[in-house]
Amino acid sequence: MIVLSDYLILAAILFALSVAGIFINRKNVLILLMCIELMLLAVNINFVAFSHFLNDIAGQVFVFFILTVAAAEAAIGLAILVVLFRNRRTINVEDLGSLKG
Amino acid sequence: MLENYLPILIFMAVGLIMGAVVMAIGYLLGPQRPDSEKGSAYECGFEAFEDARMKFDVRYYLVAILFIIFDLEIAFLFPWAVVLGEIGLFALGAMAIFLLILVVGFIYEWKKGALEWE
Amino acid sequence: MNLPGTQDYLAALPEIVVATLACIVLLIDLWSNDRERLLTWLATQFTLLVGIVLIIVQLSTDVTYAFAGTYVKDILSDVLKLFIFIGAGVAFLYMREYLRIHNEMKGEYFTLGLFAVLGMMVLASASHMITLYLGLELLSLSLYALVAMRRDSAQSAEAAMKYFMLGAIASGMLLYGMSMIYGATGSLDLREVADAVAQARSDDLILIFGLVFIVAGIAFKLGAVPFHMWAPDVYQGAPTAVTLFLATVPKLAAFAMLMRLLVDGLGPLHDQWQGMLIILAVLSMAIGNLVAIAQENIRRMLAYSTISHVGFLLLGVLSGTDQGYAAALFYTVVYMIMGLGAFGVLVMLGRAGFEADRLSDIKGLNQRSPWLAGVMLVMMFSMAGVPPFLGFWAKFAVLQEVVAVGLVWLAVAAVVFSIIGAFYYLRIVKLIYFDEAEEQAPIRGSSPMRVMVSSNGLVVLLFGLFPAPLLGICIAVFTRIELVIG
Amino acid sequence: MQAMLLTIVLAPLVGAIIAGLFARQVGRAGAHWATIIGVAISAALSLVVFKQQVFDGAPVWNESVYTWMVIGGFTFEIGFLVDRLTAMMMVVVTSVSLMVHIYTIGYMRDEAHNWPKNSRAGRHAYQRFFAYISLFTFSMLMLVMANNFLQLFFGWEAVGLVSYLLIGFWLNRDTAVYANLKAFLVNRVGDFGFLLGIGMILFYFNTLDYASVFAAAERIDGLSIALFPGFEWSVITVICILLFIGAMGKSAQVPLHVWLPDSMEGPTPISALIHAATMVTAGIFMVARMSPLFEFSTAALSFILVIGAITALFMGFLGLVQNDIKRVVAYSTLSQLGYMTVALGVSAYAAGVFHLMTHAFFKALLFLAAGSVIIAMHHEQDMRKMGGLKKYLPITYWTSLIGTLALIGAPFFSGFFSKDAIIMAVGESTLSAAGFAYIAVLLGVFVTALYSFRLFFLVFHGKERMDEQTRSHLHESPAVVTVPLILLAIPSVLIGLPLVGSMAFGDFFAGAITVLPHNDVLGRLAQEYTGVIGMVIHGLVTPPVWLAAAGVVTAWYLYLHRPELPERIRQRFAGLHAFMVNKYGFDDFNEKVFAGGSRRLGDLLWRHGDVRVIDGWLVNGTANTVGRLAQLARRLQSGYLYHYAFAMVLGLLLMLILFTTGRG
Repeated sequence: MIVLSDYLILAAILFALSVAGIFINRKNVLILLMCIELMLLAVNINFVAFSHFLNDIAGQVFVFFILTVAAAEAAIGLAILVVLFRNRRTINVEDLGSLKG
Repeated sequence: MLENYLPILIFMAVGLIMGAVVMAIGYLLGPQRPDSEKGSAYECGFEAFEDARMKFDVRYYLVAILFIIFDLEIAFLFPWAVVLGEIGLFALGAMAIFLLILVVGFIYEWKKGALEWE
Repeated sequence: MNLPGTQDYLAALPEIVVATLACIVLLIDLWSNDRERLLTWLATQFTLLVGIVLIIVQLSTDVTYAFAGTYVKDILSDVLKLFIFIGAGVAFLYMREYLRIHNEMKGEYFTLGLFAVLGMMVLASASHMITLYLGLELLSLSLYALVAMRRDSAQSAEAAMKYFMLGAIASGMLLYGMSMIYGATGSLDLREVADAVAQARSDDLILIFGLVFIVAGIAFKLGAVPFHMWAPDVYQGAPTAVTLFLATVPKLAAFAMLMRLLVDGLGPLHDQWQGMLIILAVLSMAIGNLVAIAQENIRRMLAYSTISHVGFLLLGVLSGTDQGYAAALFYTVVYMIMGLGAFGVLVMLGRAGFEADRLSDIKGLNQRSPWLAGVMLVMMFSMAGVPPFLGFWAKFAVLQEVVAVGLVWLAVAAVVFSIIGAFYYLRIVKLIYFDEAEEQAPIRGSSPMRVMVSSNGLVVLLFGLFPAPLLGICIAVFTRIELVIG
Repeated sequence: MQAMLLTIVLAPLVGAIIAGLFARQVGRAGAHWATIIGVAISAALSLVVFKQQVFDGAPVWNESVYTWMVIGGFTFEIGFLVDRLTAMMMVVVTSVSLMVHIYTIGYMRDEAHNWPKNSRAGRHAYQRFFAYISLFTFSMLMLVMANNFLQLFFGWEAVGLVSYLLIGFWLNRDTAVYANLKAFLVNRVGDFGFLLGIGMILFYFNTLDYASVFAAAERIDGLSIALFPGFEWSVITVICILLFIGAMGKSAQVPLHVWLPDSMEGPTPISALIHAATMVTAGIFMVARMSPLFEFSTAALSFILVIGAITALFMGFLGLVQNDIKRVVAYSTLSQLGYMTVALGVSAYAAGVFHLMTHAFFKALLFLAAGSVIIAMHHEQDMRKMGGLKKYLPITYWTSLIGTLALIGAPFFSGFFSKDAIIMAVGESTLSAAGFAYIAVLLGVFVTALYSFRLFFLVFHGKERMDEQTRSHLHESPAVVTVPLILLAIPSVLIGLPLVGSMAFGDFFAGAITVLPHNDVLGRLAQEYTGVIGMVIHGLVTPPVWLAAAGVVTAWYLYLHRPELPERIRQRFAGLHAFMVNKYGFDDFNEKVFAGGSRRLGDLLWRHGDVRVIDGWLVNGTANTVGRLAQLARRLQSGYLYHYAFAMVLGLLLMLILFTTGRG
């Protein structure tokens, strides 16, 4: 039998992976976008698991919203990425350092 | 608690073994006499025109972005359809408003020329 | 099945109307050929005006829950929305001036701004985590887009990218925290959460785990150290028109988020989140004031100054008393007014294709325009907390509440940091008054702009002399005293 | 009464508004007339108030004029408390201010040459100046007439602001800008303490009204507060010391004194009005006003006494080595402020305030006289380039002499009575630090006389060391300058005679100043007080007068009789040759031990103590450290996304660890 904590651990691992991916990856901004998606999916697993074990549908409703908002977020992210690429000719994370101090 | 995962482990192991076995058989039984023609990329009988890792036109992204949004908003239609019978007219109105807002967005991108390729 | 009734729609009427009008503004802008976008702008301001009227008509101290408890209309939400409308109205005026000076007029600045306002309204009225999240994202997404609006600028693209990435991480953290709270309490409705938390053991690990993540999410929105790093880059990278909007009004929304989540929802965990907010507040005041000193760019400096102000704002909230919340609200409103004024002056200094945001650009301002210099002086003194300007009262009110709950050392630290901070504000004053101007171009500006910047300065001065009405409103919000307008 | 008090306060404000906002319309003459009339009205009415309080026995007036706001049970009001202390301060402030206004007409007559051509800052500078000093008068009146701490604080900050504006008045001079920044920063340190003190009062007394706070002072006595875990402090001591830190900033007590000498970059009338007569004494006034609080804290009083004694003596030394005429007077002001502070420390508030009053007159006189010299010398301030001015500036000469005699405490002059009262009070005190303080103030008398007459002789007597062109243009200053000098000279001589009996030893301030019986040194002295003549006779048999005389003689010997001596001593490191050339080995010894020794000590203190330790480490050092820290912290903002994300995660983890471990 798979218990609640298993889901939570899986979600936590995914969440940690995505966070690590964000600051370990220094090359491609696209990968950062993927990491963010992963992070939201980890949260979704949490919500679905809780929703299931609590017998409460609200958590799954939240997941719907998170999914759609994530799509919108990804869209904005991609749009910014395109703008960035047009201006900089690169989407290397390490080249994003002109604003600092 | 880990024993719960035993079936998955077995499943994965079987999958791996199957893949490995098939590849191994092909490797062992087939003749191996490579030459330059055999080693080259195969493209409908033509020479390859360009590098397979070509860059996407940035406009693909634009279309993809637009697609994602409209695609995922549809996700709300499924649960709505399930309970439409119970809620009735109110649900119909609510979805109409939701779609209306989407249409406003659609009008916006159309008018802005985002849907035109050139 | 309980379907929403008239009651619910009435309670959410401002949001419904603003949403509808925002869509209409979007369409109007599509078909208008006006290069100046006057119609779009007027429609935007009209929307805000309608919002103000709707709020005032329905102003009351009653608490109404609507849409199955996902939405609340109380005096806090009403007052917050009023200030949001006013702040946004002023910001849009400055924005228009900026866009005209720089020849970058686009209707999207205003429509996106309106959607951001809508997001803030939803945040202010959220009593359910889903509502809160949706409001937050509507606000954030609009802001990301606003920052990236200048499409030919590498700087704004970089700023937008950073803002977006970090913002997405922050909302991921917030969501993760929410999922934990949901798991621990079994509900997403903040009222039910509060009830469940009150009964739970206060050392429930999952609760505290979730709380930490939620605090991190809020801290990002506020720009509190160590979740502040987007602020300087975004303030500097975005067009000044966007910076002035995103640096000021959304702080009210962030305050709303703080109140809704931590106080309404997780109030019983006050002992825990007080500790976290103390850490954030001290770090913010320290880093903000310190690093601001080393800045050469005024917008960057103002970003760090904002960070330090956020530290002060947190002081009021962490006291955990109604007076403390009132002081924090007061501080937020005061900060918004000061921020708008300071950025307004910066907008007036700019020319087409030239952002006047280096310290040297402001040198000798007094010789170029004594009136503008005076406004900037008022803003800087007020931000530094010099009496009798408005900023002094904000600091005073907050410190008083911190002392009242016995955190004397925190108050002392706050005062020390604000003294360090006084240095860089004074440096601006020195540059304005005691240095020779490098730039000699005369300062123009449309008359509405001049009137607005001047009144902004006057407000800081006059409310500084008579802070009672403004402070009174903030106190009334939390003590539920019947509010008399007029 | 209310209308009259309001008029007193508002008349200068109206003048300031007219001169400041309508500079172009009213022109130069309009500006000075508007402000002078405003201040004259206030001065005249102040005299009426003084007469009512002192001679007609009017009751103390303590009422709120206007309720500003009510927040959470606290009422913030604007109100006036008028008793004899206030009335006296009002007269001093308005009359000195009036003299300075008149004098300024002459001083600023040709200020235009101080500005670069067509400088925008220089436009309407004349009007601006008058607006500032009138605004100052308004603020100072608000400060002294306040009946609550909030208004006191308002006045306190407002005078600071105007002082800041005026020190930097010549904003095209770098030194002036530096000086005003320094003044502002140092004063912020003081104000910080002051504000904390007021905050504590609000916290413990729940009111900011003087009367209510004083009435409740006894109740607070005995409460304690743990500032740091394990260290219990009496609440009242903490409050008093915090308030006094405010006074240290404003009244330039060691170590917060560094701004005052530099403030001499401002125009001379300002030095007279703000940095000698009135604003710098605000701290003294405040402590006297708060006497019902300070009386309950022996610790705070001892602290005040020590700070005051150090200031009185060591700042005097520094006056010996300065060559800038205004700086000498500035150090003398510091030293005299030290005397007043000492008086406060031994609970002789009345004597302190009495000295404040006499000092206001004679120090304003000295400053204005110095200004007159400066005008005559075409804005040359170096005393080494003066000398022999007596015959060119007769009025300035005689008025300076009067001021100097009053300063050193020559019998019958006003300074004699006030200073002697302080010294006697210190001698009578039983505080443990009183012994040190007594020695300091006695020595201070000698030093005061030495530097005062050094200045006097260098400027007015001896060889004429100025260049030919300056000499040919030397002439007495115009009437707008000399009349204020004469008008100020009169009280400098006479004001002590009628007032010493009642003010220092009598019950002039009864009700306004509270002294607990066991601290009442003046009360004990009063029993021996036998009138003015008695006091003079008593003075003649006690050291102070003779020390002062010794100082004068030393100065005469060094700077008139043998003017080459100080120069030689300075140039040569003693040595056999010097000893031979200098036939007076004994004199040489004298010179070295008394004048040279103290001079070198002063020099040492100035160069090492003042410049290096306080300016270098405390003021600039702090600024440098903060700047370096800022640069360091700035590096954290590397510009890279992954660092930012890492910082967020780090913050999150930190909070997680802090708040979840040890609980679950």
